[in-house]
This record gives sequence, C-alpha cells and structure tokens, in this order.
Amino acid sequence: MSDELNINKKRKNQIKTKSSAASGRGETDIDYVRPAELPEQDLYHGHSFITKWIFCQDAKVIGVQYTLTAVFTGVVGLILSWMMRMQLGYPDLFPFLTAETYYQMVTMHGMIMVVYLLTALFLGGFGNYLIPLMVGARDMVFPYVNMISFWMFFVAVVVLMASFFVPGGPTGSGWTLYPPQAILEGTPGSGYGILLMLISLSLFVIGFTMGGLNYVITILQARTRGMSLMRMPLTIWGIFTATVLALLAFPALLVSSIMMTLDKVLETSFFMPTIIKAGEALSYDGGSPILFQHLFWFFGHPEVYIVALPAFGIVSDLISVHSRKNIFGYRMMVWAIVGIGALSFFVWAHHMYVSGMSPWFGFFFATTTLIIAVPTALKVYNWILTLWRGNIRINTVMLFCLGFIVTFVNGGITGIFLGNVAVDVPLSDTYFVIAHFHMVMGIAPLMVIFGAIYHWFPLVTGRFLDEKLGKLHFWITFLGAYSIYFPMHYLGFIGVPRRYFEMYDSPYMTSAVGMNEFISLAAFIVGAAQFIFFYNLVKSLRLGKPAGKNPWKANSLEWLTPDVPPTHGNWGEKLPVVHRWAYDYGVPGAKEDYIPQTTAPSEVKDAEVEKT
Amino acid sequence: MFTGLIFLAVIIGSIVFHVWTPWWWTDIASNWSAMDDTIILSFWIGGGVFILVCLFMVYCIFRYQYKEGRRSEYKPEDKKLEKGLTWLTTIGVVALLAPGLVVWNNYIRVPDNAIQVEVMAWQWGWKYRLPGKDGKLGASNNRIISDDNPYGLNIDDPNGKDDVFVESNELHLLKDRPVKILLRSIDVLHNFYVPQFRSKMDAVPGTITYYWFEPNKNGEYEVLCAEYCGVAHYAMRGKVVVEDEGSYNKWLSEQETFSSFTAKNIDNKLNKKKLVKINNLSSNKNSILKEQDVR
Amino acid sequence: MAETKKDQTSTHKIGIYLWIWGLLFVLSFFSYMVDWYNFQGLLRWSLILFFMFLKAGLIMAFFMHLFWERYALVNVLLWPMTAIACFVGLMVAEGKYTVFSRLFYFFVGGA
Amino acid sequence: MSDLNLDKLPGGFKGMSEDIGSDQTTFKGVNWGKAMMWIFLLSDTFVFSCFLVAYMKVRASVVEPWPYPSEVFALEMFGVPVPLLLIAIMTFVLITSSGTMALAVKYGYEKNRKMCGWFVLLTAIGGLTFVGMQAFEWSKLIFHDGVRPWGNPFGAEQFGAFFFMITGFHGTHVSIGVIFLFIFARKVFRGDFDTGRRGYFTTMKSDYVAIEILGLYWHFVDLVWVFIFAFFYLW
Repeated sequence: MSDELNINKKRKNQIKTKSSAASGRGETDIDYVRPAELPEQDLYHGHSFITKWIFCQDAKVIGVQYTLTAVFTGVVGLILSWMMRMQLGYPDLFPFLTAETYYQMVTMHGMIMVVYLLTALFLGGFGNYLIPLMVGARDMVFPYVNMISFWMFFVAVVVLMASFFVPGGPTGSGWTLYPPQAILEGTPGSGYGILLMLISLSLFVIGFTMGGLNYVITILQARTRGMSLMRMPLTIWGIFTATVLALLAFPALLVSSIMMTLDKVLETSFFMPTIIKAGEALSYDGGSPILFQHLFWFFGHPEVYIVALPAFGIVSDLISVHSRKNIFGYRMMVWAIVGIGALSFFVWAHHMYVSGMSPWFGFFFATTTLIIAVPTALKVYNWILTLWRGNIRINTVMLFCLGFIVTFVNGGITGIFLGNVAVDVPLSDTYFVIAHFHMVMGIAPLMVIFGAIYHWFPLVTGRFLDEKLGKLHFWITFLGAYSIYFPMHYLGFIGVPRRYFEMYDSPYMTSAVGMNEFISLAAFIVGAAQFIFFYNLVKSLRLGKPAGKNPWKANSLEWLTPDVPPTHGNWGEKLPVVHRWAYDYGVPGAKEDYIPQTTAPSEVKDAEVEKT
Repeated sequence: MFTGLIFLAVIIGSIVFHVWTPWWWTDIASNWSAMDDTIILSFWIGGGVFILVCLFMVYCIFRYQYKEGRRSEYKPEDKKLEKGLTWLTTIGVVALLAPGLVVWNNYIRVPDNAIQVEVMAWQWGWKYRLPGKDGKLGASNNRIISDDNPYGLNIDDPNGKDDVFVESNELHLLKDRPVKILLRSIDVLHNFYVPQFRSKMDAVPGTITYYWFEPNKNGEYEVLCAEYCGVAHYAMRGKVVVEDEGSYNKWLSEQETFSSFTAKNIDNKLNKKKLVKINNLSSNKNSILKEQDVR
Repeated sequence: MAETKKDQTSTHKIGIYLWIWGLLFVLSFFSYMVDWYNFQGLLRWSLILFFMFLKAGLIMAFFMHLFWERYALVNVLLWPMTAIACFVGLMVAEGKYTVFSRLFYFFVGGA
Repeated sequence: MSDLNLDKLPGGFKGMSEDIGSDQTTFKGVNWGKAMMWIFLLSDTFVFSCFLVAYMKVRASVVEPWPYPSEVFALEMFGVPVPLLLIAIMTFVLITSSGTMALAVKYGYEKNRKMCGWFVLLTAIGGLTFVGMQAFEWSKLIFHDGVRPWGNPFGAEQFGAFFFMITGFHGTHVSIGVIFLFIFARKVFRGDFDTGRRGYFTTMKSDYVAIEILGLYWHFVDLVWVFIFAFFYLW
C-alpha cells in the first residue's frame, strides 16, 4: 500500500511543480488536477421523436434499447427452457414435443441465452448506459456508430427469430453447431435454419464490433479529468476487458460462420471429410471437423469470460456500495480481471478433451485452465473480505450479490473438475457439464444482472423497485435455481449424457426419473417467478417510491449527475473532476461514511485517505 | 438474521445432499478407478473451499449486518493476507492438477498387450471390427465403402484379410485384458461411451481416434452415444458384453471375417440384396423415426 | 473533435517514405525470387517468413507510423499477437497429428 | 486548452507506464478516430489470422496433394509460362498504392489540400487496378482452369475454396477501401477538411486526420496481402 501511496505522492509533487511553473499556482494546492487535454465533445441532439427515441444517438437510450431487446430474447429462451423441461420431466405427456422440436429448442435456448441475452445485455445494455456515466464522458465517442450497432443487433435478433418460421424450423444442431451434423440431413433445421443462424451470428458480430470499438475507445480516450485507469470502478474494468475479449474472439466465430455457410451453400469441404449417407458418399472430401471446434472454442472460451467479467466487475461495485466498505484489494481485482481475460485465449481446447484432437494438448490446456483458477479464486476471496467488517445492508441488491457468491463458487469449483483433463473424461458430455455451466455462467451472471437492475433502476427511472416483491423474486429465483442445478451434477455422476431426448429405461438411469421430475417442477416455478420481476418493473416505473439523488449513497460518478435521471450530455454545464477512487467508504475522520469521487481533498481535510 | 439462516441452510443442505444422495456413480467396471479417485480428491479440496467461503460469508452476514452509525473498517489492501491466499490457492490447484495429469498420461498411452477393436459409428448405430489372428487391423477408408466392402477395407492390405466383422450393435470383450478402442465414423461426430468404463472419446469422420481401458467385471453394459449426432442421438445405443475366455472365443468364432465375407459375396449374388438392406442406413433411420411417430 | 496540439507534427521528410517504398519493392522482388529459383524445404520456409515479417514490419513501423507512436499504443497492438502465435503453433501440431492419423489408418494399416 | 505537449512527455517504457497511469487518455495525442481504427484493425487481424490458421491446418492435414501454386498461377508470356507473374504485378501495384497513400497522409498532416487530394486519387486508382487484376485472375481460374470452390483439376479440393474465400475477403476489403478513397478524394478537393464541413450522416466535423485513418486502413490491406502472398502463393 505504502509504495503506491509514495508513487502517487511523487507524481502529485511532480505535477504540482510542473503546474506551478506553468500557471503560477501555489505549492499547497492539494486539489490540483491536470487541465483537460481534449475539447468538449460535439454532440448531435435529436429533435424529433424518431431521432430522440428510435434512431437515437444517446448511449443511455441505446443501452435501454439493448436491454429491452435482450430481455425479450431472454423471455423466448426462458419459454424454450420450460418446454425442454416438460419433455425431460414428463417424457410421454406432451405429444407436440418430438425429438426434432426438442433439439431445436435446446439449440435456440443455448444460443439465445449465451449470445443474444447475456452478451448483449452486459455489454450492449449495461456497457452503453454505464460507461460514459462512470468515466465521466458526455456520451460514447462515436454516437452514430453506436446507434448503428444497436440496429445491427436488432436485425440479428429478427433474423434469428425468423428461423422459427422457415420451412424445417430453426437449427437443432446444439448451440455449438458442430459440423458435419449441423449441415447434414438427420439434424433438424439443417436447411434454412442453420443458414439463418449463421447469418444472424455474423450480423451480431459486425454490430457488436461497432459497439465494442466505442466502449473501448470511450474508456481509453474519453475519461474525465482526474479519472485514471486505476480510479475506475471495477464495473468499467470488467466491461472493458470483456469488450476487448469480444473484439478479439468474435472474429473466430465470424470466420467459422463464413466457412460453414460456404460448406452448406457451395459444398466446399472446410469442415467436411468423406461422408457416407444412405450408403452413398457425399461430394465432400478431406475437411477437418475438429478445425471447426478449435475455431469455435477459440471464440467460445473467451465468450464465457465476456459474460463473466462484467458480472465480476458489477458485483464488486454492488457489494462495496451496499456493505458500505471499500472493495478489498482493488489492484488485485483489476489484475485478476485483466489476467483472466488474457489467459482466456490460451485455454480454449479444454472444451475438447474428448474430441479426438491431438492427445498431447490435454497437458497444455489442463495446466493453463487450472492457472486461471488462481485469479478467479482471489476475486472470490476479495468479495467476501469486502463483506468482512463492513456494514452490510441486507436489501434486494445485496441478496442477489450473496446469491451470486454462492452460485459462482459452486459453479467455479465444478469448473475445476471439468478443467482437470482426467476428471473431465468421465464427466464431459454428461449432465454434470450442464449443471456446471448453468450454475457458473447462467445463474451467477443472472444474479448480478438482477442485482444490477435493482441497483441502477433508480438512476434510470428515478424510482425504486419494490423491495418486498424484489425479495420474493430473489428467494424463489435463488433457492429454485440452486435446487435445479445442484442436484443435476449428480445426474452427471450417474453418467446420464446430455442432449438426450429421453432416457428409455437404462437400468442405472431409472433413478434419474424422479430427480428429473423434481428439477422440472423447480424450473417451472423459477421461470414463473421472473414474471414477478417484470410486474415489479412495470409497476415501479409509475408507482415506485421516488429515489432522488444518489439514493444508495454511492461514490461513483453515475450517481453525481446534475439531473436524475441523467439527460443527454450527462453532465450539464461542466464535466466532473475526479479526485479519488470510487471506494472511499467508511474513511476514518470523514463526516459521512462515503466520499464521492468528485469531492476534492480540501473538502474532507480530516479524512485519513490511504488510496487516491 | 433470516437471510443468514437461509444461506446457512443452503450450505448444510448441500452437504447433507452430497453425503446421503442416492444418486451416485454407477459401479466402475474398468481399470480407471484413478479417475474416480481424482474426482473424490477434487470433492475434498473443492468442497472444502466452497464450505469455508460460504460459511465465512454467512458469518459476515450475521456479524456485520447494517447498524445505523457504525463505520466499516477502512483497509483498502492487506498485502500479507493476499499473498498468503494466493499461495494457498496455488498449492490447492497444484494438488488437483498433478494427479490429473498423471492419470491423463496413462489414458493416452496404450499398453502393448491391448487388443485393437475398431468401433465404427454411423447415424445411428454401432458396428465393430476386430483384428484376426495377426492381431492387426487392415487399412480402411470411408471412400471405398460399398455393399461388397461394408467397412471400406483396402483390398490390397494383407492385414485386413482376416479382420473380423461384427455387424451388430453388440460387442464382446475379454475380461482383464486391455482394449484399445479405435473410433471411426462414417458420417458425423459420435462418442463411444459406457458409463461403467468411465472413459470416452469422440469418433470423428475423416480421422481415427482412440482410447483404452481394461474391463474387469463380467456383465452386460449399455453403450451410449455421448456426442450429439442428429435427431436420433438419444436412440443410438449399443451393448458391450464382458466375459471370460471360453464364451468370448465361442462368440468370436461365430463372426464373419473379411475373406469369408467376400468369398460368400461372390458365391452367392442373391445374398447381396439382403446386404443392401442391412447397409442401407436411410431405411434404418426411417424406422427409428417411425418408431418415434408411433409413440 | 479530439484535436490535440500538432506543434510536434508527425510530418516527416518525404525521403523516408520513398526509401521504405523502394525497400518494399526490393523485398517483394526477393521473395518472388524465392519462388523463381525454386528453393525448397527449410531454406524456402525461412526465406519466405523472413521477407514476410520484414515487409510487414516496415509497413507497420513506417507507413502506419507505429515507429513514431508512443509505447502504450504499440504494446496494446502487439501483445494480442501472442494469442495468435499460440493458436498457429497448436494448429500446426494438430495438422501434423491429423495427417499422421489419416495416413496411418487409411493407407498404411496394420494398427 | 491543454497542457499536453507530447515532446515533453517521457518516451519508451517509462512513458508507457506514465501514460497508463494518467487520467483522461491512455494513448496520448491519439485522435479518437485513429485509436478506433487501430483497435478495429487489431480485430480484423484476428479475422484474417483465423482464415489463415484454418487454411494452414487444412492444408497440413489433407492427404491429397496440394496444387502447386507457382504452376497454377503461372501466366503464358510469349509462349513461356512465367510463374506467379500476375501475382507479382498485383503485389507491386498494391505496394505502389500503399506508397502513394503514405504520401497522401504526409500531405494531409501538412494540410496541403491539392497534393493530398491527388495522392488519394492516385491510391484509389491503384486499388481499382488491383481489384481489376484480381477479377481477371479469378475469371482465368474459373473459366480457363476449371477451379471451383468445391473442386479443381489439380488436387486437394480445399485449394479452390480457400483461394476464393481468402482472396475474396481481402478483395472485399480492397473494394471498400477504394470506395472510401474516391469519396475522400472528393471531400479533400472540395475542401471539407479545411472548412470543417459536417458529415452528412454523422454530423461531425471533418478533419484531415480522416486521411490518416483511411491511410491506416489502406496500409493494413497491403499488410494482409503480404501474408496472403507468402502463405498462399509462395508456400
């Protein structure tokens, strides 16, 4: 701690002497912040309804648009999951659920939840809304491109949803889209369905790249005075690293989509070896199916962290604010986020231990994968150490954070099982995997999303969400989801393979029937509980308790705008000037138990601040 | 109070469920008990971390609940604590990784006395090929699969002449003798998986993959396809029978060899029609689909 | 928009561009010669890669001005290449393994 | 307006750590648009790398012989087949256009409207020539040699597929670049960058830095060609 302090002091002294030479300021000016490097941003203010609310260039509106679109796809994904659970829990009850529809639902559920809900919501939704506010910018650096980005995403969603209505239905190849089966007869939706999926993914990648460039450049180049990287809230660090990952990982998805489209349409043989169908050889020859898996997971593993890192960042902020305590080990947290992000490009083939790739890769990827466990574990320690000796408000937001910690630790530990190559052999492609990734990148990030919505709803709308409904929503969701996925691991131990439409009566699997029924029941309840949340949103929009300025007594910039909810341009006349990190809670000597980032040192003279 | 108690109940419930669960792995029937051991080790270390972290969290909820006017401790960093935790985690990770790598090393190195068995996967079923007396499988290529040559064997390869064809879903294996499973697929990805043997690997069209195990319990086991392979994936079952030498040899002698197959094929052209039916995969697929519609 | 002081002006003498330009022609000519003289094996590979990286380096450094940029930008751009290097390396190994399996099981036989 | 004077900031790694530790901007003195183009190019590098990695992996693992590029891409000159002749000319054209672009950027810095405009126009013409030659090469391969994405008379069928896909993707980049070069040539001549005229779509003020950004893109296209040339034609 002390050495950093010294560096800071040294730098301050340097700056002070420099500035005193330049502008004749006094030596004693402890509030000095370097003057602005950049002129004020030039903004386009919409005048008509269309330019204000539809083709809007305000990042906050775009963020809300992203959120609503993503939540809409999420509801579709939720309904699909209900139908899957109907089949799994009560196999012969619903005649409209055939194997084809089941596999189509599995595929669409997976793709929607991972890409169109979680990625779009965290980066497109929270990213757009929070980045300019939290770094003290007036807007994203390229508002026009940002607007196009959303509409690209919208078109991608439309194309995706269109695949439900084409002949043959949506693709049923599993969300991993492994060729050869994805584009061959024998898989549902191997005609139009898979094509629309690939087109939709390509559009998503293009749209996302536009948005992603905005997020990265805004964070790197458009921070306000005094906002150094090491003063940024961890939310921004999480979103920033995830965006960088996305910009570098989505290309692999784009390339594999293009190549598979060509395999389908032009009958090239990138991924297609000699294939005998109905006793006859198809025209393909010499391609490599494993290559697709490498490309897909070179995208797919960073994708996991694209979802996880913003959740890590956001939850750190929520925990800190609501336990009224500085985040423990801020620098460690930042390094952990960056380190996890960097390492995530070197671990992709741990999804492929039993794929038939070169067996020697197992050693490399098991080692790199378990190395990632170290920074991840440190983040967990730091979250609970932030709670320790805090002053914890047990409200809905905090409940969701606690729920996140439990589910994330649980899912993270089963991840160590699967990352450890020899342990993965019996468990891969079983329900253990399903349980693991739903726990760690399904439920855990969703907990954060809910917590974040409860936390920032007062900022976006000026009203609180209903606490009672919120707590009800939390308990049903958390306990229900936990009782879905915790027992599910044990199905994997039995050896129940994933993506089975039904089990028949394999002798050792009969015991799974009862559990499947229980899991299905829990899933119906958890799904239904989400409508409490939607009701709460709609109700509170009009009738919620007015929140006023900075209702949580938080430090970070987004709460310090002159207008609540913030208007276009965010800051009114003058940009804020930042004097400290976002976590000065409970500083000894200060009057209040929080010191906002814009408070100058001279205003809190007695505070014994350690980190600046 | 209430919150802390429920979280405590979740943790205790998890432990109770784990200890008394009726859902546990099916009895092992191969040499890979080392995999089970590494899983148990992971459970001890991982489960320990889970319990400690969550209990600490619950303690914090109880102890540091919001009180008006109380200040939280101001301590941005604690170098010593963070360093200690890093080392502790690293040790835990190494303790998990090292045995895993050792087991994997055994998994990819096949013992010399292993019997080769080719598993040929297709949409949606299994066929097998065993080496003849020479103990070697002949070269094969999907390109030359035909009615006369259902396994696509290279006619010029002497190793293939005495290869044994098992054109059914049922495979017999010798007890206590390692087998090297050579996986081959003629259409899409499949995965030859018997839960009791713990081991699995994808069958990839266009290349051959392998793994090995040593069955050590007599009995019949169900084969499951563990890599999604199309609409009848769930119906792609097979059977493995592990038995002693006597009955194994009897079964083996009942199977056809490549040379006897070709000879018979030339002798009896009538037979060809029947073979077409067996090999006509689409008819098989339709029957599966039909079965589904009936249901 | 974001205009900073241009008093340091990144403008350089025209000579440096012409010089690099000429160098690129020469290097392209050399790499073309590798094919013309039909070098094979390791020599071909090392020459191809050598000229390729040299040309790429010149374009990046001088035409794209990376040589004059501050280290923050340069490092941000170059470090991600390690991920690609790792990907390339592993895929070369994977390609070798695949071709070995194919030749062995499909043509040699006797496994 | 600013106390930022790049000449006074320390360089090297010391400067880097100071830049990263500072407020407001991390890339000191780098325009937003330029930074965006750099990060975009980084992302695009990954796209092309994935294409090339896929190509290498497939080429390394096919058992059929790979067509010999210097024969496939040979051109009859006076009755003698000259290997890679067209490709060599294309390479020279693209490098030439890269050079003219570099000069355009230089004159853009100096706000020399005329010279800048002419060099941008010259670059556009170079790019157009390149695209034209590529069209010629494609049609020769398709109509004369019978190369198709799904097969060819020379050997492994992925040859055609990768050739059309990778050069096609590169050609698309070149074409987009040519379109923008023409648009920007017009903008330069019209004096948009001198008057700071606002863009039709973005409503943002024009500035000569746009030429530098376009230059980055164009050099990148050239850079990719260096790799394609090495891996596709020379291997």
